[in-house]
Amino acid sequence: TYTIGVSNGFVASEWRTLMVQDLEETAQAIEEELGITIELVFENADVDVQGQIQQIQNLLNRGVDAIIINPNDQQALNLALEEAVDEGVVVISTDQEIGAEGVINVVIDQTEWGRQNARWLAEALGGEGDIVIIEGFVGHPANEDRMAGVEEVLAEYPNINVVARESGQWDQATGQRVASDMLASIPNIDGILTQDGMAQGILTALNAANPDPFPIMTGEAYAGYLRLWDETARNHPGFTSVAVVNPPGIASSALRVAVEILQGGEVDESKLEGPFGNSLYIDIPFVITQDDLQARLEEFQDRPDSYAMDGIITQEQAASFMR
Amino acid sequence: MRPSSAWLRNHTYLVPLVLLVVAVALNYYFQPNFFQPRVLNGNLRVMLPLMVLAAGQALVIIAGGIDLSVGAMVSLVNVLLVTLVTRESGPPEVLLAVGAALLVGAAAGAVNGLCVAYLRLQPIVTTYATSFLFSGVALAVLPRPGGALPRALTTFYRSAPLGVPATAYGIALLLLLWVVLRRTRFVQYLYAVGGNAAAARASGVRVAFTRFLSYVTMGLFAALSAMMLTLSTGSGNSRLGDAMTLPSIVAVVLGGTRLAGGQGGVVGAVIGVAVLTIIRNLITFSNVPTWYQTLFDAVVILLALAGPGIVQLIRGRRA
Amino acid sequence: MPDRDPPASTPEPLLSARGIAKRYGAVRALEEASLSVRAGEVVALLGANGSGKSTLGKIITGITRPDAGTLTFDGAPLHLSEPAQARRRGITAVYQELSLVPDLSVAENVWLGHEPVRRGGIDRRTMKGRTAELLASFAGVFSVPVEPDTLVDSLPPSERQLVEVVKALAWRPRLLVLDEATASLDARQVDRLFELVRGWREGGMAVVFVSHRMNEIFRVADRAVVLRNGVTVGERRIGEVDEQELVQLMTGGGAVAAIALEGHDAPGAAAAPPGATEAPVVLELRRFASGVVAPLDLTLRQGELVGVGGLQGQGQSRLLLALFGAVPHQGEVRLEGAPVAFRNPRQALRAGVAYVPGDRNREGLLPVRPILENLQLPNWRRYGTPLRMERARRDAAAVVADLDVRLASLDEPVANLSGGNAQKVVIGKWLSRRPKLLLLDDPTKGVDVNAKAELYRLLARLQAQGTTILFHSSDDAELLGLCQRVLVMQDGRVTATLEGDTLDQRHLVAAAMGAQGAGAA
Amino acid sequence: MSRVPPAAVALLLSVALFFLAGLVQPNFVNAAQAINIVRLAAFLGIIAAGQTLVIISGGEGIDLSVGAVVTLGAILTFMISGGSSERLWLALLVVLAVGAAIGLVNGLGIVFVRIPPLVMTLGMAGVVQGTILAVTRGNIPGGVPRALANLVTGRFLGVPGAIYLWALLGLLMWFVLQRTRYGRELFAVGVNRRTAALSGVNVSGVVVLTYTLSGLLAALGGLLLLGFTQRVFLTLGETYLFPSIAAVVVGGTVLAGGRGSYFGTMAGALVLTMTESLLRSMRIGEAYQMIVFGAILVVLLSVYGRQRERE
Ligand SMILES: Nc1ncnc2c1ncn2[C@@H]1O[C@H](COP(=O)(O)OP(=O)(O)OP(=O)(O)O)[C@@H](O)[C@H]1O
Ligand SMILES: Nc1ncnc2c1ncn2[C@@H]1O[C@H](COP(=O)(O)OP(=O)(O)OP(=O)(O)O)[C@@H](O)[C@H]1O
Ligand SMILES: [Mg+2]
Ligand SMILES: [Mg+2]
Repeated sequence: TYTIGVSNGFVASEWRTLMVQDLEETAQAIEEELGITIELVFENADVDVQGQIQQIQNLLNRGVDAIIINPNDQQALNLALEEAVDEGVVVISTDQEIGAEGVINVVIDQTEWGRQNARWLAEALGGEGDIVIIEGFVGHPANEDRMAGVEEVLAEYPNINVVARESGQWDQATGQRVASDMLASIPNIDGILTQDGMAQGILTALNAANPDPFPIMTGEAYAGYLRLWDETARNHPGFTSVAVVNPPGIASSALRVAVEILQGGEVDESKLEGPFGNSLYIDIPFVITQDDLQARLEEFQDRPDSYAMDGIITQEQAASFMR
Repeated sequence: MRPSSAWLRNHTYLVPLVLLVVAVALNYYFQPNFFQPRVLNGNLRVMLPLMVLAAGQALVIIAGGIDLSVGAMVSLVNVLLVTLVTRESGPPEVLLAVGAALLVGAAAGAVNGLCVAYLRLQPIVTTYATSFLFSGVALAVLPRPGGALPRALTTFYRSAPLGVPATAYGIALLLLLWVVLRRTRFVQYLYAVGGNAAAARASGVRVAFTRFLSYVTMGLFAALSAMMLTLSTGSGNSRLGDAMTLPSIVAVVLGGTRLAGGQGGVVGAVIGVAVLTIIRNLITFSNVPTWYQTLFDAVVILLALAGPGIVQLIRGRRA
Repeated sequence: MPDRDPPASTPEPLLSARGIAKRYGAVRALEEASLSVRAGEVVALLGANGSGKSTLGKIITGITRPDAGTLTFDGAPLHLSEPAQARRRGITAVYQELSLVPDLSVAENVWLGHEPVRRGGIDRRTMKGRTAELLASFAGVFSVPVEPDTLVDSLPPSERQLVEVVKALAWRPRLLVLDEATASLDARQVDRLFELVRGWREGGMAVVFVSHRMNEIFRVADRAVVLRNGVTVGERRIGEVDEQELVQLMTGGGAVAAIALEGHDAPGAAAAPPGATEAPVVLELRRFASGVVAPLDLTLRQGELVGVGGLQGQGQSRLLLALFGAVPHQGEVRLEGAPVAFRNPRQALRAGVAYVPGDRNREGLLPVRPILENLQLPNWRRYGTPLRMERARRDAAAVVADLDVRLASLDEPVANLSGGNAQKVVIGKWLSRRPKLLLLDDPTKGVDVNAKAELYRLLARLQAQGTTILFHSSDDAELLGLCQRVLVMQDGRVTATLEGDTLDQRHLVAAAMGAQGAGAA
Repeated sequence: MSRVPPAAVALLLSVALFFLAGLVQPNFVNAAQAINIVRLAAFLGIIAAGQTLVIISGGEGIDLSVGAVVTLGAILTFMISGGSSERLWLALLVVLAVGAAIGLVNGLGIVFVRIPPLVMTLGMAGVVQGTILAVTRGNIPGGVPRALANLVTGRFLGVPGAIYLWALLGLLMWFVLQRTRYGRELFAVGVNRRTAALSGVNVSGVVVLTYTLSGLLAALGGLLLLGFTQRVFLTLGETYLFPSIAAVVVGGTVLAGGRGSYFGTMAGALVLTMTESLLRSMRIGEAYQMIVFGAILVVLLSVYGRQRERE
């Protein structure tokens, strides 16, 4: 039997709640698949960095075998996590790559995520046009990684002009306000490049403003967005979008990797990538385009709007990361 | 009833102290290893930065103000520290950085003080406004999280010289500092200004200057808090301290300081932080279900805040 | 004609203020005020409400900066930008609670701004010791024990006033301004204060004394300076002037009705309907008690004006508050025969009881709100929803005209009114309700002679209309002049009821001081 | 002191700011943007309505639970109506009741248990947030009734419904503050509670009612906001919390209580929204936007947010 601690320092988002639910379900699945018992211990609260350090310490003091953490900060938790590693606890960071020694990251490649979005937009626009960018938290590593990918791609398309770039704080309401402002003060926007966490607000603003020409935009893989996209495309035949999945199940993938390691697996060094050389990149599960929109809509028709498209690796895939 | 003698008034932390004892007892019950040095050290490490910050907040609140920019100030000093110091820095650079940190903290506090004391702007909204100022500067100084401190420093923060956690010395120093400060005219005037500013002025107290100084002192405490926090995390982030603002105020109130000013103290604020921290331990060790943790946290804090009032209400009924 | 020249053949004054002017927006608080005080002299500063006495006092003590004029102190020009500077020069003042911090102890208040320091910190031991010494000069006249460690917040008004005095003394002043420092003191406390003042005068201290009580002026002052509308209009030696003349100076020769009180033929007394004992009973108390107020029985008849006297802080205010339902009480209350038990002022109000608090600024006014709102606060219920503002305004205007409140507009904040006019507003809000029972808690405190006279006339009119009045005053002359019956309280008990023959100064003082049987009914 | 009411100053300021923006950013000044800004300000203004009452009530009055209650209002509408316009009435009823109940608890805690408003309402925000999380687990089924979306975003004479609703609320608030007994007593309570009590005002009742109204108005704000965002999420209302306080103060309502108006708050919401939009259109970096916003806010406050020394 393994006791596995989960430290989540931010709860007020649908994505995080799905992440937690996935973990609960995955733990049961693993129990059934492998015939072992897993006791999950959750530390789930909105906390500052010190609060998350406290979460880590409390998990240690409860004697967990492994810690899955979605860190609030890229570096601030390193000392606390290294202490855990020193005590022989398996520590896996998910959703966010960190450089703490002995910690393994199980994440998707955010730079690649940004590239995919930007490439889609550039190509859909035929390589030219005025676009605006509404990004996430400026200074947040995930945002910075994504934007690095975006810039890399846009550099290849000299005829695409970025006429405005603003932060929507990864908040639907803020994104909606920012987009409303832009649409009212900037004429002739051809495309909007944005990220998950805001796209639905932005598309709502777009529908409300109803500009001419009606721009296309990158979106997010949430059920609510797909529905709005579908509706918008019906009213504005030129409208199209893309949804690159950022799976909340990434933490469950991390859980599977943790179980492999606890069962004696050793991570295959050659599979490690990333800025700190300690990341296992999980493939982006899928990308939704206009072509398969209808199929996906049907697939998720019972899900509430807040449902995020997901993907969790199998235990075999987790095992394939081991030596 | 309000205490009728000065002694009770000077010991407003007695009620929170009871709260702390109860909290510690509960924590020990759920977490038998609570008093192990390693566990205790870990807890104190988490508490210290907020304790320092709440101590400063207490001074401002006693003087009749409030500061919503403390978190942003901590962030600002934090990014400053990690830009001035690298993993390889020696003592001279570190000292320089400490000096610069105190200076910037005091300067940020002075901005607040100028606005509130001399321009007579309303503290809550003014410090909310300056928090944008400080956050913006912090973001400009360090656009991406990063930086590191010399290992020796972070190790020291986690060490336990003579078997007592380094942070325990820190808390002792903080309380000692308060004992010294409490004897000064400055702190005496904080109480007078917070209690009745017109009266203080008529008595020859320089009210605006006292208020101004209270914010400058807050800035210095924010800088100290940022130093502790940076020692704890070993890195910089332009939003690192943001989430500490509201807890610093809650801790002060939990510690028996009146938000209207003129009453309270630093001891209570320090106790308030300890109580807040222990409540989170309780959530872990009493196995509150995942989905109820936020609710539990809020309800317990609210009950702790309501405790004295409810006791009074019941006593008042009977009388 | 005002004579501005100081009496000849005098030594150099310690302080002299010449041509002082001060405006607050459109209000001219002071236009051309002059005042000089010599060491060892007590100068009374007289004037109607709003004539600028307090403003002049504040300028002398550095709280307010004048717009024009010169100050000299000790022969040298004096420029003050902060109270602290005045204090360092030896100029201090006693205000009505203006300078006390409720959450600090007596000792901390007394030494605020100049705490004794030892080794970088406040020397609390010395502070307390010296406070105790200073308090000793008032030993025996405190109604509750006052120790250096007592929180000021827990003290009744008169004790706070004494602490103010002690606080001023701690500065060892050379010039002391007493601005209505006696207003909340009882006779015994005033006596002690005057003893002390005489002592200080011997010691060479200069004193500026502001009071609206004429008898006090004659008891303690050497000289009187009179202000009218911000202008110094006269200066008299006390030995060479009578009350009539001073009042004439203050009012510019206008109404002098107020001093008619002395002769027991005040309007109130005169209007007393003969045979009032036959009038129906309005209020009946049986074993009524509340806090310090010991159980008492009392019967009030319609149209009666009954006084409540005694030393300050003997439970008079508490008695009135309890009758108004603002504090809990025990015992039986019957209003017009029906048993009532008010648990809050609202219930009392609805039953026809009204209350005028003693501390106008803290309990009677909404300073920043318009006069209209102050007058109508208890009455909005009558104007429906939506409020019929035109009617409310008309009614308020009627009250204002009735009481002769001097104001620019009903929409002006009540804070702009002078003390006397503000007091009229406090009473005025009850007028339109025609209360059955009116409770008054020292309503003439800090009110000038004219305003007092108007208040007395108002009370008489209410009486004539059938309102029963229970009237607490710290001014003995007022009680004796107005009331047919006076209850004297000591230590929460009614120790005497003065009526008919016993209703005189001698009996009142004796009863207040606790001489039993001085006129018990 | 000038006699110009703060509300007018703030309003003039926002108009001036708007045209000033034209100098910096020519395509910022057009009818579409003007309407857009008023519409964005409408939601802040609506959410700040209850806050205005609470701040006028004095006694350090402040309501930090409005953010959470706004979120709750939107979520309840979303879940109860399930996207059906017929059930919108039911949702409205429940939302108002729940909002009022939360405000009532705030009021009772503040008045009878004597918890300072700042911490009472902060704690309540946590309780509401925690309850939402515990009950929904982030999984919020439902929908936005078309009627609601039309009401808020639909245009009449080119002006979105939200603006009409806001104007209506403005009139209602004026009526409550100036033409009802409650409004008059609220100001009295804000200035001096003892005077008010001794003049027969039910002080506890007024204060409790004020917090109740604040909860109710915040919940209503959440319902209307849903018509705009057309989506619910757990942080929906949070971003409006501190701006709602700033709008009240910038509009000339004094935090010490007893003075202020809702027109002021409306103007304050306009100024704040305008400033934010303007900064955005100037395209300076995030960091500098924050710095400039903070500085402008300080300047705005010093125009008329100054407090007089306690007399
Ligand atoms: N701070 C102020 N702001 C505006 N007006 C003021 C201020 N202080 C005093 N005044 C006005 O100045 C005038 C003089 O006031 P002052 O207090 O000096 O009168 P006073 O003689 O002390 O009256 P009282 O007998 O009522 O105490 C009054 O009309 C008063 O309303
Ligand atoms: N800041 C101010 N603004 C406007 N008017 C003021 C101000 N300060 C004082 N006043 C007015 O000046 C007058 C005199 O003030 P003062 O403090 O002497 O009160 P007062 O009338 O003597 O009352 P009391 O003696 O009963 O306390 C009052 O009418 C008061 O309202
Ligand atoms: Mg005066
Ligand atoms: Mg007076």
